[in-house]
Amino acid sequence: MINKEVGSVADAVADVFDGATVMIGGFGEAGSPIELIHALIDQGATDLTVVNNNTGSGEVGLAALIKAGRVSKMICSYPRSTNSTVFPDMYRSGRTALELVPQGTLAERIRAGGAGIPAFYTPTAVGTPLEDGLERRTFDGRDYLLVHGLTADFALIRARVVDRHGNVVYNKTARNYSPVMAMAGRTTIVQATTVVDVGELDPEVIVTPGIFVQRVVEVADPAHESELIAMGATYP
Amino acid sequence: MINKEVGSVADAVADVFDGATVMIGGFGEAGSPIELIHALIDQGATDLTVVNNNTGSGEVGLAALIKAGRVSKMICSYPRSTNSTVFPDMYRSGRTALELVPQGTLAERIRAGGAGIPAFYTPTAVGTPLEDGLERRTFDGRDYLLVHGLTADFALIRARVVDRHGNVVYNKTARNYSPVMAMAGRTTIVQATTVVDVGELDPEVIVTPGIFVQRVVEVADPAHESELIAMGATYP
Amino acid sequence: MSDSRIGLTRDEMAQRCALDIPDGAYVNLGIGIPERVAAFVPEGREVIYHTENGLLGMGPPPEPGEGDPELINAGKQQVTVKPGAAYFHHADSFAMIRGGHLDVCVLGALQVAQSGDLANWSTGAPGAIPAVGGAMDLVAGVKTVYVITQHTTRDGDAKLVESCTFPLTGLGVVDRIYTDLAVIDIVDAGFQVVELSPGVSFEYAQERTGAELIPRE
Amino acid sequence: MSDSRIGLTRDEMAQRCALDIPDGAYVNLGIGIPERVAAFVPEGREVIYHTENGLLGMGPPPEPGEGDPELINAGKQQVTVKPGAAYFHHADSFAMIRGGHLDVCVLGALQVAQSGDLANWSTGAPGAIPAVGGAMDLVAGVKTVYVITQHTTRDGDAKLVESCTFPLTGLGVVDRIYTDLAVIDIVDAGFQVVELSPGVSFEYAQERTGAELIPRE
Repeated sequence: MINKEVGSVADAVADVFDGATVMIGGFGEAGSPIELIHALIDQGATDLTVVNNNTGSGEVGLAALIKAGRVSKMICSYPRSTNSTVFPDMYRSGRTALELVPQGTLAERIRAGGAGIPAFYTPTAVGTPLEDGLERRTFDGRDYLLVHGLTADFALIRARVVDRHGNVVYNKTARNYSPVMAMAGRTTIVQATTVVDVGELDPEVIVTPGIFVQRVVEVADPAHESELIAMGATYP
Repeated sequence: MINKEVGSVADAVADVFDGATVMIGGFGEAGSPIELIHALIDQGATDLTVVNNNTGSGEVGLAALIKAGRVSKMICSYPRSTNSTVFPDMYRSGRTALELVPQGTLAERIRAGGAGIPAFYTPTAVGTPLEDGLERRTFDGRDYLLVHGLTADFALIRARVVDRHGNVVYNKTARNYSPVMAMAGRTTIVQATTVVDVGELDPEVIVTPGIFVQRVVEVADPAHESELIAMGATYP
Repeated sequence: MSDSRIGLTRDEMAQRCALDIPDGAYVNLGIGIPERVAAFVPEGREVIYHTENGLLGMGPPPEPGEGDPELINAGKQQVTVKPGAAYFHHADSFAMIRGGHLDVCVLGALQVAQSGDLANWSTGAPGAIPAVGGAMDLVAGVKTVYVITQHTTRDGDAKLVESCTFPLTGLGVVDRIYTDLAVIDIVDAGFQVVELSPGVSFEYAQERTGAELIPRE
Repeated sequence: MSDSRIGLTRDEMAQRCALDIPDGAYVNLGIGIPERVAAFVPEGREVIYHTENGLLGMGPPPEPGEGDPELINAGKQQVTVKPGAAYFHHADSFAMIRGGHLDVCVLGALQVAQSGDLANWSTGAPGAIPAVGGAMDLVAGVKTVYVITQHTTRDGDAKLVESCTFPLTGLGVVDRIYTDLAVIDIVDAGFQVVELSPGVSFEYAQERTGAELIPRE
């Protein structure tokens, strides 16, 4: 019987290794798998390359992971947010590097990685500083840039419901990057408010089929980043 | 008020022009928009380039469109099927050309076209006759081929339910190419068993958002190709 | 300079822009003044709002206490959904943008060049944390790109210029600019004045523009 | 030649292949003998079947009269779904294939070369309608590619050859071959015999193979 459920967030991230590339779902706090990130802080892996739209807020979740010195490189589109103070310090002091990618290019590079596409052309960023180092090519009279697919050793995802085969449904705009990160992660780990038996989800409404998911863990009452920050929480 | 519903399949395809590229959803009979295709036969547009996985069966639907001499070129992955006799004759007599594309490359080229990606690299077909004319390039020690996005002037789609904004849900494996063709069609036309009011579909379960759909038409009791063929039907 | 008493207010600029949003359009509004456009779309027009983080059919902010932290817009503010809304993932969201499916986007600007080049993501200041978000994708993909901006900076420097000195967001991408002083189209010859705000003379606008303005005929 | 009384039957070949399908695997089965593999997966193993046209969790054919013409497999035959199934569109389906997410596919063959090259989509006969389907995608993307085939053609010609004469499906893609006469791995040195079918000698298999077989140690 296929059962991808593990007993705890600690078990779920136990094998994340130093130097790993980790995609973390979420756009701001929506879809951010905070409990998995905190488990990763506890677990201790370091020298991580992290892919996320942002760099976290306050001193919980992704920001806490960066503050703990575990992230040697961020690949993201918008590292500057309200309440984002950790990353700027780490970036300016040279402890965390930054690869800045336009948001749509980032999402598509992740999908391409998951779909076995090593590279594709995009019109985004032609003629801008983010063209630097990229190959430009003309198709039908318009210029495009060659960008590469992104994959990751691990993807950490937060969802509303998952079954034990790993079939996932999300909540509203918390979906964002998670479906493509699930595709691009060699080991994709989903924390969900509810883990249900196989067969309880309608096959028509599953957003991420279980083939893209290796581990699921129930976090019945997940924290929201903004609420933690409002309470002045830090992690650990 | 946005209302994309038109009164009839004839109205829906009225402006298809000679020489147009038309994507037609469906894999075999599952998802084949037979009533829209028959309306297109009645409408008379000719010299069409048609994109579909197959070439139709019997002498109804896509096969009937080909038999009527309207299709100057097929872009497909599997033009040979049981009951597929029309296309072989048209192909051998030189009246319908063929661009043969591996199935996954075809689906991805259509998605790329809809997503504004002019070209991408794929490992599929390296070293085979279908590499002919394509550029080969090595990434990380593996060879890939450059293929181009596909768009269409029209996309014809069959669905289970659509609302008047054009939000679509499909039925089972009748989904197949339709979501990506809806993206790639400049004018995407959906026939659905039921057209519902805006707000009746759950935003979480919509497969094709209405932005990709320009016209919807209700066909309450659509035919199934295999049943028409079993009855010996032909069109017109 | 003391321009504060002539020209449009921020809301009036948004209101003027809203007049040009067609009925039935799929629209993406940037953070700041562009967001205000939604409040001014004329009665009788239905517009569907897209937000990059995976929603079509975005509605106004929720009533206090009724929001969902997992229902937000690209500015990470809580929003609501209208009937007919749909959720989708980030790659599909930018497929809509890059694939030319959105009719209009409205963005802010640091500088706009007479060629339509836009700079709106970075001043290039040393030590600043670069952050681009979806701006480059929007200008590369959306059919019509509108910019709403003050005509000059707070220091009185022109924001409509011959060529941008700030890092670019896109090349030749802007279609129309709404400022406190004027509505200006980008045409082959440069900045074409479409209309001047009440009380603003051509010369007044020209003095505050870093390139030649083309007068109305 | 009259090989009909020694070697495995078609079902026995499928049964032998099924022994190598691991528990929990995501598997795509080609049309023909490969489809039969599903019937023989050992008790206690759960396998999830993928079909290219947008379904994971494919089950057996429906009872007569209970099928849905819109629930079919890649061979366009009506199927059922098992608990845990999911539908998705064609581009996502081939993202699974191309992206290396499927563990095993089982395909038929016209020829397999000792390098692992596969020819299974066209004899290249003049006038034939070329049709490729998803075969090239499967061999390019699936982690492990198994082939089930008769060891020779009906005319007695070798199908396991030094190099394919038919148009290729993929270069160096096959991992293991199940024939009526033997199970053979593709290794760097060529065709490595893993096991011979009951009553089949190494020499007997070698005579019917178009390249050198490497004996078991």
